[in-house]
Amino acid sequence: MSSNALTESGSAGRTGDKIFSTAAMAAGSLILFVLFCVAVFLVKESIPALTADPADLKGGVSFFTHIGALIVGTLIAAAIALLLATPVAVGVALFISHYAPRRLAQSLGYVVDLLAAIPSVIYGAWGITVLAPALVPSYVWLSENAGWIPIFAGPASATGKTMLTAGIVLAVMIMPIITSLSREIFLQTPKLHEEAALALGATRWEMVRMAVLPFARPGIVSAVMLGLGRALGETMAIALVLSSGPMIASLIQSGNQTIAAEIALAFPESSGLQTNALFAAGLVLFVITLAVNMVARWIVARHKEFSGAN
Amino acid sequence: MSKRIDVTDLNVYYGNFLAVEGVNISIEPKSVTAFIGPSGCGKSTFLRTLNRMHEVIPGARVEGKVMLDGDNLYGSGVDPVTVRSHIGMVFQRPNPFPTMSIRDNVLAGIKLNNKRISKADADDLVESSLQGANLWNEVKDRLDKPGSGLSGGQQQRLCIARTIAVKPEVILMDEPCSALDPISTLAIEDLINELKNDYTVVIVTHNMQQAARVSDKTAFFNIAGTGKPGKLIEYEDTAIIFSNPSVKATEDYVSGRFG
Amino acid sequence: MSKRIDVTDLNVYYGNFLAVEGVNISIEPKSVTAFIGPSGCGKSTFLRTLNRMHEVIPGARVEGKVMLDGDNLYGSGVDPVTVRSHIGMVFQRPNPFPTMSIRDNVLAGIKLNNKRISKADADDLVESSLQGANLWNEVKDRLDKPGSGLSGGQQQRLCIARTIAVKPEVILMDEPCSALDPISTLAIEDLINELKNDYTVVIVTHNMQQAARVSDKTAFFNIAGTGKPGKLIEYEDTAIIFSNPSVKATEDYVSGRFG
Amino acid sequence: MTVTTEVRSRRSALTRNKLPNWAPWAVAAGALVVSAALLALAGFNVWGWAVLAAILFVAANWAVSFAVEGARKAADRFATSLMFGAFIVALVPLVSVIWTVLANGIAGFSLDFLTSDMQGVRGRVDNATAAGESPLMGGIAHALVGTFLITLWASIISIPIGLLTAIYLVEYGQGGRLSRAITFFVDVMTGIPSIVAGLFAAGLFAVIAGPGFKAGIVGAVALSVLMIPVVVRSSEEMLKIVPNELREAAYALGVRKWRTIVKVVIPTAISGIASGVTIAIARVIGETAPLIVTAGFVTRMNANVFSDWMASLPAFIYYQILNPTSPTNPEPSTLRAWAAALVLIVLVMLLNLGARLIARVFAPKTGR
Amino acid sequence: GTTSSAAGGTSEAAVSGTLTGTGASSVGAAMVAWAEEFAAANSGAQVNYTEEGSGAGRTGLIDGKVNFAASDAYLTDEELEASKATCGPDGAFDVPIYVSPIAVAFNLEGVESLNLDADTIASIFSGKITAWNDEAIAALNPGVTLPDTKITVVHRNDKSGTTENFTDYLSQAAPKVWTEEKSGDWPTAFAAESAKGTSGVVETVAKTAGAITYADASRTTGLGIASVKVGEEFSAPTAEGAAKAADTAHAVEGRADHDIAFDLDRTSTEAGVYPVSLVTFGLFCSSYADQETADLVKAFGTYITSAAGQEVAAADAGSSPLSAELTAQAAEAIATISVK
Ligand SMILES: Nc1ncnc2c1ncn2[C@@H]1O[C@H](COP(=O)(O)OP(=O)(O)OP(=O)(O)O)[C@@H](O)[C@H]1O
Ligand SMILES: Nc1ncnc2c1ncn2[C@@H]1O[C@H](COP(=O)(O)OP(=O)(O)OP(=O)(O)O)[C@@H](O)[C@H]1O
Ligand SMILES: [Mg+2]
Ligand SMILES: [Mg+2]
Ligand SMILES: O=P([O-])([O-])[O-]
Repeated sequence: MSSNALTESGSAGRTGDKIFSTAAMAAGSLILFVLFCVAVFLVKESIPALTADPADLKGGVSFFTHIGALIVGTLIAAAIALLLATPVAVGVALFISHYAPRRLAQSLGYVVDLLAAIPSVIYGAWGITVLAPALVPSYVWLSENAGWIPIFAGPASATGKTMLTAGIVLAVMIMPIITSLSREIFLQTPKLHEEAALALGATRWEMVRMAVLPFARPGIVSAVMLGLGRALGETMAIALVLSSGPMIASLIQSGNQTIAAEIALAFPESSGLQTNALFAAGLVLFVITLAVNMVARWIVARHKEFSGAN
Repeated sequence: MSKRIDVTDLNVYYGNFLAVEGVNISIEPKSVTAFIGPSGCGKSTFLRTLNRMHEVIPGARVEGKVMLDGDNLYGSGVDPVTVRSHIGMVFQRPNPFPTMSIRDNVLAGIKLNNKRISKADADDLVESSLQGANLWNEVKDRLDKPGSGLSGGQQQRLCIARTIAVKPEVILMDEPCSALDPISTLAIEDLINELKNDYTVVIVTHNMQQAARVSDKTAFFNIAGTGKPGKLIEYEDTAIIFSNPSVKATEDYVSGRFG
Repeated sequence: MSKRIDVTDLNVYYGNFLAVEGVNISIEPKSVTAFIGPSGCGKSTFLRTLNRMHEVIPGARVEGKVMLDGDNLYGSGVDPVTVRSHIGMVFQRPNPFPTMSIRDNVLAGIKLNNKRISKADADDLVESSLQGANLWNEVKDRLDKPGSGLSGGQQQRLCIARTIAVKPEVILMDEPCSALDPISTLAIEDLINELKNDYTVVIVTHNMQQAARVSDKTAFFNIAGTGKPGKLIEYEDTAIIFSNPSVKATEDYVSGRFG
Repeated sequence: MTVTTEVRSRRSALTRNKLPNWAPWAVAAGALVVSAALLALAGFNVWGWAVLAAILFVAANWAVSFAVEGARKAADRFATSLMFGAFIVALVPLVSVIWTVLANGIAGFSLDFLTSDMQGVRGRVDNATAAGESPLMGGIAHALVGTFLITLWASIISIPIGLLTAIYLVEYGQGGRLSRAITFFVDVMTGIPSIVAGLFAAGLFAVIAGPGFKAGIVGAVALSVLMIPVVVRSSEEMLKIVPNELREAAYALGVRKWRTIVKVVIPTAISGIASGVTIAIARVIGETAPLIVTAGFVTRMNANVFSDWMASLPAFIYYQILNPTSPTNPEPSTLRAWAAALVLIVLVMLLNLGARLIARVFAPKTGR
Repeated sequence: GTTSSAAGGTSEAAVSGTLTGTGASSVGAAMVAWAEEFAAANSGAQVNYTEEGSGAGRTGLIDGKVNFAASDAYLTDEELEASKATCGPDGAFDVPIYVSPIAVAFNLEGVESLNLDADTIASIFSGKITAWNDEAIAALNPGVTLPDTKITVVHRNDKSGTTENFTDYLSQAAPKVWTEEKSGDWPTAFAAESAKGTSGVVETVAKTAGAITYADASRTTGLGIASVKVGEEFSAPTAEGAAKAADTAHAVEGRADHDIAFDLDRTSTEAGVYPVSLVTFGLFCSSYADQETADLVKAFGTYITSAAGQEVAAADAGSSPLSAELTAQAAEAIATISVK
């Protein structure tokens, strides 16, 4: 059965498919390759710092001691950003897709997307000139009334340039990313399923919970992961807004620092081993992102059988 | 539990397109009413106005009155959610929730009102509903599997089970048996007969034998031509519609090759 | 144009679940074959293996042979696209393309493959295909409107028109008439009768009268119980299946209340 | 033929447990008054008032509805308030940022500003401006062209790669090892700090084109590293939710897989893909650090991305704020920075609009 | 732009080509003016400079990525050694191109200037003095009414040449109080409020009552400025004071003749010296691969260190012109640039 009517006519038209699938696979592989290159680049640049004598490094402590505080700072900033942005972003996306008057919804989506258009330098500048001063009274209030909670311990910063402020700025920056993707997915929820829920006598909110959210769940996770990536990797806004310093539990005092901001702040004036140490910090961030994503993927994968569309 | 429905001068629109015009009809409680008519004449559209599902479609709207035991469904201040929890619906295309297991699909409606239903009660309800929809035997071993891995007919029966599980006062069914084999169809028809003891049932069907078998009254809808609105042509006891209809169009339709 | 299909020892799986087991069947060219059987017995599943649509589902696979005029569909080097352009299919659930107008939906098979066709030819093809599916009159004034604004039955007929527009050699239809009213059903049955002059037609149907009316041969599938695979029980001339089947199960099924 | 029932005057069973339509308004008014009164005791301030009133409203609305309409309806109202609340919360920073940019930048905006570059603009020029001796000099033509070209090239690189990868993941990968690896590492890629992307691109081109090679294209490559994961992720999600039955419908017509993807799957998902691409572009168009190390920074126009240094809007904004042209009189620089930010925002706005238009042309049609 | 006949200083014919440089941000504004003037005088010549930071500048020159660099710190011995690969056997060398005083600037209502000595400044910046009406401050400022406002120290959060010079001053002039070594990073032990870049700290101080910082004097307009005790007198941050500090600096030992690397004398007691100053060095290779580049570098280097170039920087960027002596030394050093 080397050739028959079915194989003969097939071969010609197949090239299109071949080319396309090869291109698609090549594109995917290219990404892997680029990422591999980035990883090699980072490893190569960071080895001298990882193996260096602590005396030659910043503060005279080994790289790993130094990076610990930065890891904590990075995670705090990202956590604040995600905790603040995710509910609001999903809420906004739902508002636009299922709550706002139909005619308005398009323009509203547009308005929120605008937030994505603002360069991080401007977010930084806005953070210092508008947001931070505006938050000072609240921080004072928090330190006076909730100071027993470690994260609100006083004395509150006089400039307002604290981790909480930086986290809020980050939240504003990642919100449009999460909103935009979630909104598009919410809009694609099969009408059949929405109607099925409504016909059972579900209220709008129950319909959202029954049909829309389960359908969109993997998409929301992806959107949040995108936002998380941005939050982990953002440099300029944090560099400008955060009055950085040593690790501290209070979010309303100056202090803490993130890896990405540390790289951006120290890189220009660094040379030699110091530069290597910064690349090593970049590598650590890479690993953190890897770990965080692994956890998220794992959570999503657990529910695969019941995945949305098909 | 069962309620009567009175429709007065109902016009149904999709945007500017008048899909169904001037319907007046009274549906008795504890009865089965069948809607028949050619494809596209507005049976589904009209059926959906009876529990305010029509307005879910963008641009869709309704003029006229639909009274449920004397209360206008379209009265100001009426919450469509309340309406729909009184009047359940099975759709023409099966639509189980793909993210829920078969069991959860059946319980979807119940859990809305009764979050803390005991496991035993829930199990009973799942079983009885699936029995009612003649699906129990086929799925009893895989209640925790997603509903989307079922065959077309199984999905449809799952949707029926889901609807009867909430025990609405009126049940609307849009071609519930079109995807079903004769055995399931028989089961569903038995179910309808049973339901009629307590509920008001309205079904849309293309199968005239089915209409003749299960319904007490039959409404024939027709459409004059493309782009024209569908109209209710005749509404009578089923026996009369199939034996001695007063309108010529009805007679032509029911005496077609497929009686 | 028409081709014969010979199936040998076909097992069909969804992942590890054996859905259909050991089917042997020969389908004659220029004939209409009907598949009947209870819901969930694997009719749709088996039908989809005849044009390699089954493998589109992740994890789904097939063992055995399906020969189209002596060429194994599942032979190595066979391009499923070629198979599908020889063997067209209409699905159980209507699925018009939402991004396309009614006209483009009909022409989808041609346009999506970038075949060149003159405007006049295209117009003719659209009209003849829609005529064939008995939809022309209802949509001729709105050919440029999206296909999703049609009623359930209209959508199904649109899908039929789309399939016959590409003139495949074999046409598989999965319950093509389940959503249709008697008039459209009649038209589709007429169409099937016509198609049979040139093509091989296989239909799945729940309507035994329909099977009796349109098919030359009938295959009865059954399932022993839940979780068990579906099997081909009996395959014979339609007249024999409905009058004098050799297997008891067949007789029970076809002599059910719905003959 | 039918009997119409007489209209009875009793209250409809369907509206029995329902709050009248004016109820939320009454609750809102009450919340405003009560919170004003509460704040009057502790010292009045408008923000506090708004926040307190909003919280009171949401709570009271829920409570009233719970009492009259029951838990479900109350939950629905509560959710609705939260959705509206979320939107308003999102609007606050937006309005504030836009207002800040407008208030600070509008004065610096003029046609000249758009059409001239920064050649000849130096400390003494700004000193003269600050002293009121001359109007604001200099402009962003060079930076605008730079940003446009670099972003364009970044898009030319990222969109096909990103989209093809998403297609691979959804249509071809089928959970294989490669596709799982890609999915995973694309996520990791989203966390690469922009400066690292810049240094990587610079390092890459140092190997290809010799040390110190800076040009627009190097910047475009750096931005692509940041942009690709956003394109992949958003497109992937949008492709995933295209119903399989559409693919099957096309396959059954004997349509090749790639044509199915191009002509059925992508058009169905186009609106989401366009949104994703817009967000991806917006994500990188404001990047500063990676561009400085890859494309350099200049004060004059350069429209060739393949050679010579190139300015960009964010770098322009950054330097004008952080290193004013005249250290002694930073005001003109600040003004230029905010005006440039305004232009950048408008640019992305137009882009967004364009993407939406494209999406609308292809998007699924609804209605008759 | 305006042209200056002196641009391109040397007697040679006009040069052409593109020169690339990178490094310290302190010279950013001056560099814009220099590039303008240089291009105007030499049609066909142009200078590209990015403010990527001193470290990036030194690395860039060593790696051969740029033709020249600017750095707030001169090349270390290791860097000199490393530079030989790209810059020829004599390696790279340092030439002062930009001098500016670092002002101690504060925001205190009604107070425009204060007198402070090194110990007091160190105590303030290390957090030992926390209020403006502290005795130590009051003692140095008889007749000034000091409020009891809390002092908010604002330092740089980025690694910076300004910080390095400032901490160098504190560790040398007030070793008892300032126990940390000099460093481009603000010592963690004394962490307070921080902000990015000179604009960042200046902006933060301007917005915060009672705040104090250190910044290039050209950027502190509008803030209160401290005069620093030198010997028995108080010096304000002036151009002359900074230039004088550069003149009285100690040359780094063991460097080639043409390498004008020096350390400022932070403990100078000479009247008129302002020891809290910052010097930015231009870094050049001693030999370049081709004649055109060598000519270009020479011409540009000579120009920026010339009296005319220094005047331009003073007018446009508010820096302190180099003294005639340093200018002459610089010209000599740059003249040694050769082709490989
Ligand atoms: N979403 C919609 N938007 C616009 N028009 C619609 C929509 N749904 C249906 N229509 C049109 O309204 C008319 C009535 O449709 P309907 O679905 O009620 O028909 P039907 O009687 O249920 O037909 P079938 O038996 O085929 O299901 C048809 O002309 C149809 O094209
Ligand atoms: N995608 C799927 N994944 C797993 N199992 C499936 C899938 N689709 C169908 N099945 C199972 O395969 C069996 C045969 O299903 P199939 O759809 O072929 O039945 P059918 O005979 O067409 O029934 P109907 O008449 O109800 O359409 C059923 O048990 C069904 O649950
Ligand atoms: Mg219908
Ligand atoms: Mg089937
Ligand atoms: O000139 P700086 O290094 O202090 O920014």
